[in-house]
Amino acid sequence: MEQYSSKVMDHFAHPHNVGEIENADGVGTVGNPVCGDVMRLYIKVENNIITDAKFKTFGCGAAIATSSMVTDLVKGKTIDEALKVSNAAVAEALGGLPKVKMHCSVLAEEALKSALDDYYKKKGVASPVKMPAESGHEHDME
Amino acid sequence: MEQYSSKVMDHFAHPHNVGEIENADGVGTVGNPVCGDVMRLYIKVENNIITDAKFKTFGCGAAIATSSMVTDLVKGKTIDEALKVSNAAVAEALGGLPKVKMHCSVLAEEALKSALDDYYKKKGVASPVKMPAESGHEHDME
Amino acid sequence: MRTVYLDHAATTPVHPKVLEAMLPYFSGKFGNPSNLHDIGREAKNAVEEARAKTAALVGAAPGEIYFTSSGAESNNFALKGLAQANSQKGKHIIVSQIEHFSILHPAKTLEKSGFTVTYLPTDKEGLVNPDDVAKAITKDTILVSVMHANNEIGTIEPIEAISKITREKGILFHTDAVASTGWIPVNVETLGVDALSFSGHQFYGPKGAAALFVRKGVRIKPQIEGGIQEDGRRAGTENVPALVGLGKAAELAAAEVGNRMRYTSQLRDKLQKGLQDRIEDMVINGHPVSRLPHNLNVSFWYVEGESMLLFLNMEGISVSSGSACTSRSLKSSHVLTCIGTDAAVANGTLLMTLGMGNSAEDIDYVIEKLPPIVQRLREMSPLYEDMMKKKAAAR
Amino acid sequence: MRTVYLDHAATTPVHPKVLEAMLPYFSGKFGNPSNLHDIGREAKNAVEEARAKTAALVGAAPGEIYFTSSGAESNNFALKGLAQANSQKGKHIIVSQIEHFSILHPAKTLEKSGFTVTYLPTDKEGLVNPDDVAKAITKDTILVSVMHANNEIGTIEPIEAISKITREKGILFHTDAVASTGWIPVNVETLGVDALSFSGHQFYGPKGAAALFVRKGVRIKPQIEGGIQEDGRRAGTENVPALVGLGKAAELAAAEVGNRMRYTSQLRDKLQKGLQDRIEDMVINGHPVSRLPHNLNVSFWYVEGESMLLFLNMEGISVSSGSACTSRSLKSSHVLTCIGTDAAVANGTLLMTLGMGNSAEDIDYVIEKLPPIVQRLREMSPLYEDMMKKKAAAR
Ligand SMILES: Cc1ncc(COP(=O)(O)O)c(C=O)c1O
Ligand SMILES: Cc1ncc(COP(=O)(O)O)c(C=O)c1O
Repeated sequence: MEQYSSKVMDHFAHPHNVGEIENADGVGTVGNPVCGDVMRLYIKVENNIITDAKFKTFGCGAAIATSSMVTDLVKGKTIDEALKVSNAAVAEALGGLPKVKMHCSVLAEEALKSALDDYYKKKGVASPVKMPAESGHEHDME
Repeated sequence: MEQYSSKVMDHFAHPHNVGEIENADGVGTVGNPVCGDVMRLYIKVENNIITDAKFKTFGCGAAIATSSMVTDLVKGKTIDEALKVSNAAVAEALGGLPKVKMHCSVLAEEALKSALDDYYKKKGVASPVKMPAESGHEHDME
Repeated sequence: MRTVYLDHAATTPVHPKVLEAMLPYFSGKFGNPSNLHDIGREAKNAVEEARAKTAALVGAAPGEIYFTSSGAESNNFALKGLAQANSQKGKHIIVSQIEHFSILHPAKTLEKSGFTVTYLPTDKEGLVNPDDVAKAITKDTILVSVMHANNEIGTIEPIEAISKITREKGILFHTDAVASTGWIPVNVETLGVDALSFSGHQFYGPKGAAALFVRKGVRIKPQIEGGIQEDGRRAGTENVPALVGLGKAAELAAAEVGNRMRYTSQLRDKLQKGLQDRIEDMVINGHPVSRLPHNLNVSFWYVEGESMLLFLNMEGISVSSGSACTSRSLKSSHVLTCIGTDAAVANGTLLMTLGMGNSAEDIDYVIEKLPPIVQRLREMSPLYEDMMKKKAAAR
Repeated sequence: MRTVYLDHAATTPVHPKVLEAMLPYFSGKFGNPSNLHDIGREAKNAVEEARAKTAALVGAAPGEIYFTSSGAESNNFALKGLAQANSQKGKHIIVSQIEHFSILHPAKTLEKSGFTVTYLPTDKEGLVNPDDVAKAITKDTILVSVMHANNEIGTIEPIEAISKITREKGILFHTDAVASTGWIPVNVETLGVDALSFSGHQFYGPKGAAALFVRKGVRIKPQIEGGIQEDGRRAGTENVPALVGLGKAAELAAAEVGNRMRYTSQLRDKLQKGLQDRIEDMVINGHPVSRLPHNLNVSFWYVEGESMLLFLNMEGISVSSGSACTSRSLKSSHVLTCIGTDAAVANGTLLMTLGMGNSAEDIDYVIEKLPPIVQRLREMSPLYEDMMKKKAAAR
C-alpha cells in the first residue's frame, strides 16, 4: 500500500464534523461492518443550502478522512451543488488516496447521496439522486 | 566436499617418490585424462622385495597424495605383502579422504596392482593379480 | 515519546550478538562456500558451523537442515517438494484451514496439478482435532501439514497427537514452526515430524535466513534447482553472513527459550488483564492456555483495526491489525473466520506480540494509551451509536 | 604473503559503502515492510528506494523489478514462471547448451511436465548463432533463454540480434545476466529482452539479494507463493538490509561500469600475455573479443585443474577450476564440452576473474607464481612424460 498523504493523516487524526445532528434533514448510512467500513452522514438544510453536516464512521484511516472531507466540502453548498460532489473530488481534496483505499472515497460519495436521498424523501419530493455503482469495494481506479 | 586432512595436504605439497625408474621391474598406468586422473607406478624388485617405487600422476590433490602414499607403503614390502595393500589402507594412512575423492585411493590400488601384474608378465610367470572392480569413479564408500 | 514495539510476530530486531557474528562475513571473509581455496573454505566452514547450531535448536542432525531465504520459501519447499517427490504413493494432502498462506497457496497450486487437498477446520479456540486428521486420511494420503503455532491467534496445535497418527499410517507430516521457534521449545523428535519450517527473523536472527528440517531418508524435490548447494536440494550461492546470523540466533534461542517464555508471558498476562479491566466488549482470540507466550490477539466491537493501529502509532506503539502478512490487504483474517469470530468484530482486531525488549513500563504505557483510543473511535462509530441507542431503549 | 583474489565470478566482497548503507537496517530500522506502523513504513520505503536504484542499473521501471534471494532463484523463477504462465500459447522452449545449471535443470523439470526444450549448441568460441534460434522456433515456441555472458568462458552473446527475432515472432525472451551485470553495460531496452536475471553478490553487493526484471504486462507464475510481497509475485518477508545493499551496489555499478571495464580488461590482458609468454601448450577459452573484461579462462595441457588451484592457494592466490558452481563436483565443465574443448585438456582449466581490488603488482605476482607450478605438475605428469618421449622420438 502507498502511504497516506499528510492531508489524509491530518483529517484522520483531527477529523472535522464528527457527531450527530439531532432532527437532521437527511441521514444516510452506507457500507457494512463485514467489509470494514460503515459511514453515516447527517445534513441540516435551510433554504436549499446545507448549513451543517456531521458524520459517524466505522472504518480505516481513509474512511475517517474521506468522511471528514466530504462533510467539509458540502457545508455551505446548495443541494444541487452537493449532488455533484464526486468521489474523485473528495480524494483529490485529500491530496490523493492509496489505490487500495479509493473505495473509501466512493463510500463517502455514497453516504452523501444517501443523505440527500433521505432529505428528498423526508420532504416528500421525488428524489433525483442516482446512487453510484455498487462497485466500491473492488474499485481500483487512480 | 569435505576438506583434505593435513596428511593429504602434506603428501600433495611434498609428494614422496615422484619420478621414473629406468629399467623398472614393473610399470602400471591406470586412469584416463578425460576422467581427470592418470597414475603411473614404477617398481624395482630384488629378491621378491620391492626396493624402490616411484610414480607420475596427472590428477587432483587426492590423486597425488594417494600416489605418494601407496609408493611409501610398498617400499620394503614383499610382493605378497604388496598385493594385500588395499585402497582403504591407503586412505587410512592419509587420515581419511573426502567421500568424493575415495576413487583416488582405488586408482592408487589399481596402479599398484597393474605394476605388480607387469612385474609377473616381465618375469614370464602367470600373474596372480586380481584387479579391483572397475568401479573407481562412482565409488562412494566411507 | 516512548516507543513500544509490540509486533514481534511480524519481525524482530537482529540481536547485537547476532550482528556481531555476521559482520566479518560481508567484506572480509566474503568467500563463496563452493570454492576450494582458503577464502571459499572459510565461508564453507562458517556455513557448516551455522548449520550445526541451527540443527541443535530443533534437535535435528546438521545433515537434516536445508537453508532457505524465508519461512515462506521453507513452506513452499516443504509442501510442493514433499508432494512432488512422493506422488507415486498417492496424491492426497491434508492441511488445516488456519495455515499461513505460504502453505495454503502451494496447496491450491498442487490441486491444479492433480493433487486433492483436505482443509481441516479448527474449534473456536483454533485447535485442530487429531481425530479429524485421522478421519480425513485415505489410502491416497501422503502428506499432512499442520502448523505448530498459529501466527495470529497464537494457538499451539496438538502436533504430538497428530504425529502419532501419521506415523502409524506411514504418512509424511510437516509442521510450520515459523511462529513458535525461538519462543517455545521446538524439537523434531518430541514433535515426531518429518519436516519443519522456521525463520531467523522471527527470533532475533536476520531476515533472509530460514531453514527447512527434512528427516533423513525423506525424499523431497528441489524447488530452486541447478546447484550443488544444500546437498543439491536448493541452488543459489549461500547467504553466508545471514546463515551465520541464523546459527547465532539459534544458539541464543536454545539457551534462552525458558526465560523468554517466562518473561513475555508474564508481561502479556499483565497487558491482557489491564485491557480487560478497562475496555468493554473486547474478545480475546485464540486458546486461553495452549497459546504462544508472547501473543495477544484481541478484537474490539464497534471499531476498526487500522484506525486503532494508526492512533497507537501516533503514540509510539507498534502493533499489527490481523496477521502481519495480510495487513496491507483488505480482507479480514482467514484465521478469525475459521475460528468463527463474528465478521463485524473481526475487522476490529489488534495483534500484539511481545518481545524481550519490552518492559513493564511499556505495558503500563499501552494500558494507558489504548483504552482512550478505543473510546474515541467508538464515539465516532455509527455501530456504537446504534448499540447505545438499543441499550437505552431496552432500559 | 601477498593474497590475490582472482575469483570475482564466484563472488565479490561487499563494497564498504554497500555495507555502510545496510548497517542501519539490522537492529535499528528492523521493521517488516508489510506493517503499517512507522517502523514498517521505514523498511518499506527503504525497499522501494532500493528497487528504484536496482531498476535504474538495468534501465527498467521500478515496478518491473522483483527481488529474489539469488541468481539461481531468479533463473528458476524466470524459466518456470514464464513457461507456466504462458503455456496456453504453446509448450516449446529454446535455451543454449552453455546456460547455467539454474536454467538447464528447470528446463529438464519443465520437460517432465509436458514442455519440449531445444538445447542450442554454440560455436568454438561459445557464441550462439541467432540463425539457429530462428530455425529452432516453431509455432509452439513461447520462450527463449540465452545468457547475456557466460560465467565460465566470459563469451558475450548476441542478445540484440536474438531479441530482434523473438520480438518479430512475439516470443518471450529471458536472459541470464548474472555474470555480466555490473561489469559491462546491461540495459533491458537495448537488449530487447522481456526478462533478465542478475545477482548482487556478483558486483560488490551482498549475498542473498538478487532480482528478476519482468517487462510490464508479461505474465509470470509465482514460484514462492502465499504473500503480498513483490506485488504478490514472490512471498517471504523481504531481506531489507540485503535489498538496501543491492540498491547501493547497483548505484555504484551504474556510475562505475565504464571504469571497471577499462581497469579490469587492461589487467586481464596483461595477465593473459604474461602467461602466454611463459607457458607452452596453453589454450585461452572463450571469444577473443566479445568477452567479459575481467574474465580469463585457460586450459593447460598435461596438468589437472584442482592441483594447480591448490598450489596457487598455497601462494595466496585464489582462483577457480572450471565454474564456481561445479567446482565441488567431479564432472568437467559442460561449457567447455559444448565449445568442443578436448576432454583431456578441459580437466586442466583455471578460471581467473579479476576485480577492482587487483593491482598490477598482483598480476605480476601471479605471472611469477603460476608458470613454475604448471611446470612442476607437468614434471609429475605421465601425460607430459609420454608427450616428451614422443617428441624426442620424432626428432
Ligand atoms: C551465469 C550465472 N547464472 C546464475 C548464477 C547463480 O547465481 P547465484 O550465485 O546468485 O545463485 C551464477 C552464479 O555464479 C552465474 O554465474
Ligand atoms: C506461521 C508463519 N509461517 C510462515 C511465515 C512466513 O515466514 P517469512 O516471513 O520468513 O517468509 C510467517 C510469517 O510471519 C508465519 O507467521
